[in-house]
Amino acid sequence: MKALVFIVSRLYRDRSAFLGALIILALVVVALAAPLLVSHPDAAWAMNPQVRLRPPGGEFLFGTDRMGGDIYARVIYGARITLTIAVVAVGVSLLIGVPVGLVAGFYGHWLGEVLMRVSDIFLAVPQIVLAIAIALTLGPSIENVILALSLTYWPWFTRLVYAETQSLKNEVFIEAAMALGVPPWRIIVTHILPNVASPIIVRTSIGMGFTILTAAALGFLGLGAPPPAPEWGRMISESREHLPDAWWYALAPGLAIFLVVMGFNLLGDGLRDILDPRIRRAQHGRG
Amino acid sequence: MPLDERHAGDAAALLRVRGLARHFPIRNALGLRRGSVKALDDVSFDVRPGETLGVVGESGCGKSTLGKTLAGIHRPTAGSVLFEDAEIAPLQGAARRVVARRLQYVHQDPGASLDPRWTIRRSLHEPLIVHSGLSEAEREQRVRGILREVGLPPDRLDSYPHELSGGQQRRVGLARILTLQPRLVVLDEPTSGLDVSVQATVLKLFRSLQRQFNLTYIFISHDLAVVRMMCDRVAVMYLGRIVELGPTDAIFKDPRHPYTRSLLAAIPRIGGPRVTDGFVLEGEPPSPGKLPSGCRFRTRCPNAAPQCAEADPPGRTVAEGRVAACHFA
Amino acid sequence: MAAADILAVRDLAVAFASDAGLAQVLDRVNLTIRRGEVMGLVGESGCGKSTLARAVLGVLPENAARIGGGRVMFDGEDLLRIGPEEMSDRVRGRRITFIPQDPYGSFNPLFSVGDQVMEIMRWKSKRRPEGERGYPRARRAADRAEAIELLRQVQIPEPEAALSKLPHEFSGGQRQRLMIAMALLPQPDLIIADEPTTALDVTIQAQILRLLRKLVKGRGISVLFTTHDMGTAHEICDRITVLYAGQEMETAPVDAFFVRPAHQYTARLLDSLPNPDREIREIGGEIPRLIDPPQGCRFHPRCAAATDICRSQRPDERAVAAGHVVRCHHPHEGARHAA
Amino acid sequence: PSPADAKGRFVFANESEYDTLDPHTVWDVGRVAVRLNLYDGLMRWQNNPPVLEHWLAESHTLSPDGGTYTFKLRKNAKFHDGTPVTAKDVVYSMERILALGKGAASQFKKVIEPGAAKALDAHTVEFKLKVPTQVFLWLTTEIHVVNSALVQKNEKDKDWGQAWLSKNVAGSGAFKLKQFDPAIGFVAERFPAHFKGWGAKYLDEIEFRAVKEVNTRVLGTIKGDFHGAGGYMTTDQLNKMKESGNVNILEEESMRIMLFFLHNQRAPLNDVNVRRAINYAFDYDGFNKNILGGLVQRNPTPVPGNLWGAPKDVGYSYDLDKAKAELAKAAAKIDRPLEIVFLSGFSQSEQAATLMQNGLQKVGIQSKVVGNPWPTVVDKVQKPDTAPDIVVYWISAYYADPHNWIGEMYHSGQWGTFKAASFYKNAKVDELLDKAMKSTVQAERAKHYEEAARIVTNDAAGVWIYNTKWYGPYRKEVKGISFSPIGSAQEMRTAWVE
Amino acid sequence: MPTVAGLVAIVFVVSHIIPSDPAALVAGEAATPEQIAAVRKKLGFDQPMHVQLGAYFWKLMQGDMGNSLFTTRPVWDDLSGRLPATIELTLAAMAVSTLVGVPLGVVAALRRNTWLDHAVRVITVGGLAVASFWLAILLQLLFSMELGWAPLNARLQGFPPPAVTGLLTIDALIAGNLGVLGKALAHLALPTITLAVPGLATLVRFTRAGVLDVLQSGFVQYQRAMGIPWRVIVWKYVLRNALVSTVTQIGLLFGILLAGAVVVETVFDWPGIGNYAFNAIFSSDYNAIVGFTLWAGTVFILVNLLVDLAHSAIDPREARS
Ligand SMILES: Nc1ncnc2c1ncn2[C@@H]1O[C@H](COP(=O)(O)OP(=O)(O)OP(=O)(O)O)[C@@H](O)[C@H]1O
Ligand SMILES: Nc1ncnc2c1ncn2[C@@H]1O[C@H](COP(=O)(O)OP(=O)(O)OP(=O)(O)O)[C@@H](O)[C@H]1O
Ligand SMILES: [Mg+2]
Ligand SMILES: [Mg+2]
Repeated sequence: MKALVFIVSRLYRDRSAFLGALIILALVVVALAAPLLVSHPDAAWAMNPQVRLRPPGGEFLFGTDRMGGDIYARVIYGARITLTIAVVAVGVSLLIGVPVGLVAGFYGHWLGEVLMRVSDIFLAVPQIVLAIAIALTLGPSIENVILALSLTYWPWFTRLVYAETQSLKNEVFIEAAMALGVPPWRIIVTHILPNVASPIIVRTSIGMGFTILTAAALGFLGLGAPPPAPEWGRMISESREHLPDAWWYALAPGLAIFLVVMGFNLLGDGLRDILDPRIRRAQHGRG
Repeated sequence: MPLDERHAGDAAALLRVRGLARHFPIRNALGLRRGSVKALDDVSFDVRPGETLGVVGESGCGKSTLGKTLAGIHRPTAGSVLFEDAEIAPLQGAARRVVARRLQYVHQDPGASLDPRWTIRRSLHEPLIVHSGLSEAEREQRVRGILREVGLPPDRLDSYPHELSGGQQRRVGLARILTLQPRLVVLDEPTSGLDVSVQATVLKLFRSLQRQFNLTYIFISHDLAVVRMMCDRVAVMYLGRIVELGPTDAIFKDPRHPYTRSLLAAIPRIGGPRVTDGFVLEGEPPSPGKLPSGCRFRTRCPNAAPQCAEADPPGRTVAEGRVAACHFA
Repeated sequence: MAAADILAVRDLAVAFASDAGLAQVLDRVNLTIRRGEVMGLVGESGCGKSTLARAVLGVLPENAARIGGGRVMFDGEDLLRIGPEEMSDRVRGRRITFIPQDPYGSFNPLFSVGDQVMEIMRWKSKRRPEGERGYPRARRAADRAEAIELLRQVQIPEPEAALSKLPHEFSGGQRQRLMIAMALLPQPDLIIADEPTTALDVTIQAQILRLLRKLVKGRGISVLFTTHDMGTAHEICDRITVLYAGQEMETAPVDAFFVRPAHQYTARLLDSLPNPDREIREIGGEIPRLIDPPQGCRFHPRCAAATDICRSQRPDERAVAAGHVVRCHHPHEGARHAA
Repeated sequence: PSPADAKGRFVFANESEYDTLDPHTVWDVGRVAVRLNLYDGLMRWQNNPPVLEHWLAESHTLSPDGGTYTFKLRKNAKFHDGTPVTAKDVVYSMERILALGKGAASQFKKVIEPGAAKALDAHTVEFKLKVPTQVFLWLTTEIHVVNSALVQKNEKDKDWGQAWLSKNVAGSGAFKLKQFDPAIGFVAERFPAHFKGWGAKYLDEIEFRAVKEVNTRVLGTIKGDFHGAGGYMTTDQLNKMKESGNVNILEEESMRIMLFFLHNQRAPLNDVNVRRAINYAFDYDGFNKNILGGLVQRNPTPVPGNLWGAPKDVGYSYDLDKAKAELAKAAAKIDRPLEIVFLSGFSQSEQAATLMQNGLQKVGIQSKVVGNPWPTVVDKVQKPDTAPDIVVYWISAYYADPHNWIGEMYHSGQWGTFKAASFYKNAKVDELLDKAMKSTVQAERAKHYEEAARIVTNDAAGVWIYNTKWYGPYRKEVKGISFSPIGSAQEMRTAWVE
Repeated sequence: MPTVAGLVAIVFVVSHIIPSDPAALVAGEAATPEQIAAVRKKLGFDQPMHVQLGAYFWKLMQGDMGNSLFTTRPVWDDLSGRLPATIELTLAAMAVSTLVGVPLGVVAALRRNTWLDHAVRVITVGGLAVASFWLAILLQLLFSMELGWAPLNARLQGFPPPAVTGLLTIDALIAGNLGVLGKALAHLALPTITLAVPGLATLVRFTRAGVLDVLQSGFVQYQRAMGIPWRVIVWKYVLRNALVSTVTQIGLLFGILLAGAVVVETVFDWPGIGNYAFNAIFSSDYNAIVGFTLWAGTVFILVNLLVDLAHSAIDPREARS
């Protein structure tokens, strides 16, 4: 609790991190309140070929798409998809990556070696390439995008947690706990995990942004949520055929991606400054 | 016939260390083993109940390695450690952790041994949770008692380590270990980095706690003045070896090993003439990864003779209760 | 400032701004160094030794430090009135050089020792004409020869080869010798040495202290030597000033300092040194916070002899013997007897 | 200076890559320029409506039992290296097609076996078919004759010269290869000795380039980087080119129909009322007129409207009430979301699928849209178990006979190919289609096909959307373009630049 | 190398469970099920996965990556033919990121908390947040469609100068063909910018942080205390130290760029291996997918070896140990 108050108050002081937090808050609000923000519940899915490719203004705030769908409504509902993908994919990555990193980093024997080798393999190839392969293997759907992103993102957490755990392992207070006879699992859970929490939180925030970008790229390449899902990346991809005349087509979804990713990055940066143990340690000094 | 130190010893010893060694592998860029650092090499000594055994030596000579190996943080490469008449060197895992209760290691900066994210209370409860079946209330009572002993007000229980001063952190660190009521405590450079005035306070605390809890100390330090004041006996280490061991007074008055002599000569003596105007030990210790042949000290030794390059002198009893590892001691 | 003094710090006040407020790190500090003497500046951690040293060098952190007044008279000139460019060009490294505390971190690990030594010679050599930009070959050769000679004097084995080595190929003691050589190369009037032996072992420390003392004495260079180790101060200094919480307490010749301390604080400090012949004596209490320091004499909350005047008024300088000055309302008994 | 500036040089921006030059391993529109310009077949489709003309063959005869075709070759045809085109080259080419098993081979294999082609003399070839069928004659357009001596010289490990022919040409076509890069395209120069001879005006050099991005093709054609551009274009894009004043848009009836295949064997789509309901639920005008801007022609039956054999006055229109009425009549219950598959990467197919979903939604049928790449679709539609409920794509003109469409799509003997993804089975239709194939009289055949098409349409075996109109943007200075639905006007022999 | 082998194994397995049938593709559009089955047998697709994998490794060791099922040519040829395009694009992007990013990072660190620093920060935060495909479209809209300054996409219209290095710009220079050089550069411009933006942002951040870090270090303090001119300290000493971590970052950057290439090459229709990989994936072209991954992995590892070399050029400690 104390930590939370601390974070919030520090965030408030860091203008750009605060902006990031606001953007993300806005995203969450938009996602939750989507039905309240559009004229009727089906607005994001309705198709009226008669009014296709209308420029912004009047009835359609952001214009209409190639099927006559309301881009405004679609962008609003797209927030739900984006948020779901980001939260679930990063969440699953956390659930895989953190324990693996903890175990590999703390025990460090052959099991750790093997686990790290496996994650190295995942890191050796660009995430999007593997994600494309997996998404394609499983077929395009939101669930599969999430799965593809989770399967390819967890090594990032593993790497991070592994490195942090390894250096924490040499910290005096961990050594001291070992010397006190505290069992390893207890050390991992009560000492190491809370102490790697900060970098994990930072990574999570940045990872959200990164995941949203990758998910959008998959959508753009036609591997994301199938139509007519109002997925931002897909909307941008659709727009390409209609450029330059329908210049507005890609504008709103692109800006949405940009803002949201920026929000997560700003927040992540801010949290890094606030939570980074090095910075904190320097602030508190030796005594 | 010289007495073989390996098999003799004090029958009443609390801790009996024989031929203890700890080597660290040196790896090259590919992670392949290239050699090893003999941080601790064939070390033998006894610790009697209730005494304070000082361990001195230059940086990197293996003092901390000795302490950590005894405390089970490092696994010994070779040798035996009898603690309370039980062999603990080969123990591992849970069996070793049981011993931890009675044989504790205090890091150079006990403040650093506190998890920065935990309140003092939580840190103090932890060893009791692990080692005792006490209820929360009983633990709290024990913790408060100990806290009083180390001279900290109980309102500090809800603080975080960074909210305490260095001296206070050390007190908490000690309190944490004392909750387990250990017999033997290894104090690794317990005053380094402290100002003299704080150092005095801390040393005083060690003394009173020793009396109070009937503790036995292994007191590691590079500060000879402190060792002289605190310890009953002193072991002088050089490059992983104990080169001289004996009662403090005897060693300080009449050092037998040339290294001990040089070391003592280098300590400034306040109020007297400048020691540096007199004798100064030349050169620097070689790397523990590349030990010289024969006696390890011969590269800097003022008395080095050809035989020193050939044979590594074993520890010999040179006087009542005194051992030195020098051909000429 | 007497002609015999190379440096005279007068009423120097420095504060540091931090999140918690303004820390009064130096409170109207006075310090004098005579030509050719080694002046020790001792005191506990955080009392402001490094701050004072940095203030003299003019390298206080620009964003945090505020100079609240006073003068730093160096050879008749107030260094606080000299602009940063000129200070860097004309004074620092030329007339006042520096030996850092940490010989490991003070070398750039990526450049050879020779590069770093010659960088100093390039800009700070006595042979360099005012404002010269390039580095003519002739001067370089002469400078190099001089550097090698000095390395030999600080007992670096094979000095020529040493120049092409990287810092990490030297031991800590050797690096500190190199630092000493680098401080001597520009033939300065004053060397500021900030705890130059704390990172070293006793035997190495003894070597370094002896070497440093020999070299500066031979050249008549003054040294401001900060340390928190009384033994070290005893070894190297001619005179000692003790600092407590940003106030200087006492200045005395080295023998008088250890034998007849006049200030309550000095006496208590020396008492707390480990001594096998008697019980441990502590000072009691804690060092005050500098953000909200005690009024008057900053030592008064821990001083047994403190009276009301100590709580309200900072004592003036009071000479108890020749060259022995104390700032205490109730100087120590022993000192008074001796005086 | 733009590459198109040179007189007598024609640059075409193709939508897909020329990743191979081998005429026997592909059978598609994307790489048709290679086959039509660098190679010659025994026969060739010309004009619109397409007519099968003799090409390397001078004439042909069919044995009375309809099982043996004998082709007489022209004597004046020469390969690019000057050697004459002979019967053994034809035999080699036939064997090669069958051996490689790619491109049109799957069709050939249904009618002819390896070793069935014989050179009777230097200029006479005989093909003995497995079964008497006319399909073979239509397929002879794909027997692109390669210079057998040259290819054999470049064979490696008995690969029929595959590696070599993918990058080189051993043909007799009107143009001779000059330069080729699989990632870029090819350049070919006029082959003066081509057997067809040349008119007064002709092109000296042709360049076919892969320019995948439609906007680049549009802008490049306007600017004059290209003389012509391929691929589907929207009304906006066509208009823009027209408005530039530099480009003519040629307009032709084509024979590529788009349809939804409904899985006739799987519940609830095995219920004719459900299938009819689906037919009523698609907004044909919205799609054809609004989304495609009227660039296509409504085609309500499984035969292209501009081909003989297509019935008139049948088919469905967008009518949600009728759809609901049909659903009410249906015996089957729709208790699961239907799967609508489109071809990923093809936005028209995607839009059709979403519009279908939208319509179904309105009549209360739940569905989900899934994109699959073409190979996946081909794989899935082979078996009734894996075939999707609904899938949308095109059936192009591989040859201009109703058999290409209704014959291969709705005869139950055709199950297992991508054209028969509906798994439709109707004994009457099978019988009619068989009769049509046996007959050689077009009027009679037309009657059978019409009747079959009526039944299939009435059974709502699929949802037929449109027949493509072909729009060819060409620079105004380009003349003499000749169009055939099979080949999309990429045969450049008759064209010139003014 | 074990990493590459593991990588190949993973991708091999993943790509081989794609539920579409490449045999169908190979057999042709109108193939019968029997024909497809025959093709499947011929290509070994009927074997268990580990047998296929073993066979693949066996052939790989003989330098054979198999044939692309789609283009029918050896995957090796396909990839090596397209690699120069990717290399040219990635190198260009890397050059832009480095040449712009590093100085920008240094300046931002030196002018910390000034308007310049803030401006740079906005650029970097934005650069990391923008989706490359969207940026590509914006650039195309503005520079190609609106202003007509740069071509919309592709590597070059028409045929390239005779290949020496395979890098069009260099080849054009060698051939002395300035016209082609100009065109090649024009085509290169937009994809390069698109690809460079995130890398540039990353480099700026790292350089800035690195320089700030080094400025704190003891040797900078020491040199300042010794009165060495500030410009000498910064541009000679600090920069080199900051570059040590930046160089690692440049190595990692290559991975980012390679990943970006899949998308950017697709958007700009750049005939490189990223584009090839994308098409291969869409046509379930196993050998091509695995081949690409192998190449990408190997190139990535090679680049990191190069980075290590660069490291020892900057950091002499490495060279001597
Ligand atoms: N975990 C380890 N891995 C490898 N080498 C080690 C390890 N711990 C210590 N060493 C090496 O063993 C030798 C002895 O180290 P140790 O820490 O015991 O010395 P020390 O006497 O405590 O020195 P100090 O006074 O500096 O604390 C040193 O050379 C050190 O580098
Ligand atoms: N850059 C800074 N910003 C804020 N406070 C500072 C800064 N530098 C030093 N201080 C504070 O000024 C006080 C004096 O510091 P200084 O480094 O001068 O002490 P010192 O006597 O050299 O101590 P030590 O023996 O630990 O080196 C300390 O309380 C320290 O926290
Ligand atoms: Mg130690
Ligand atoms: Mg200091």
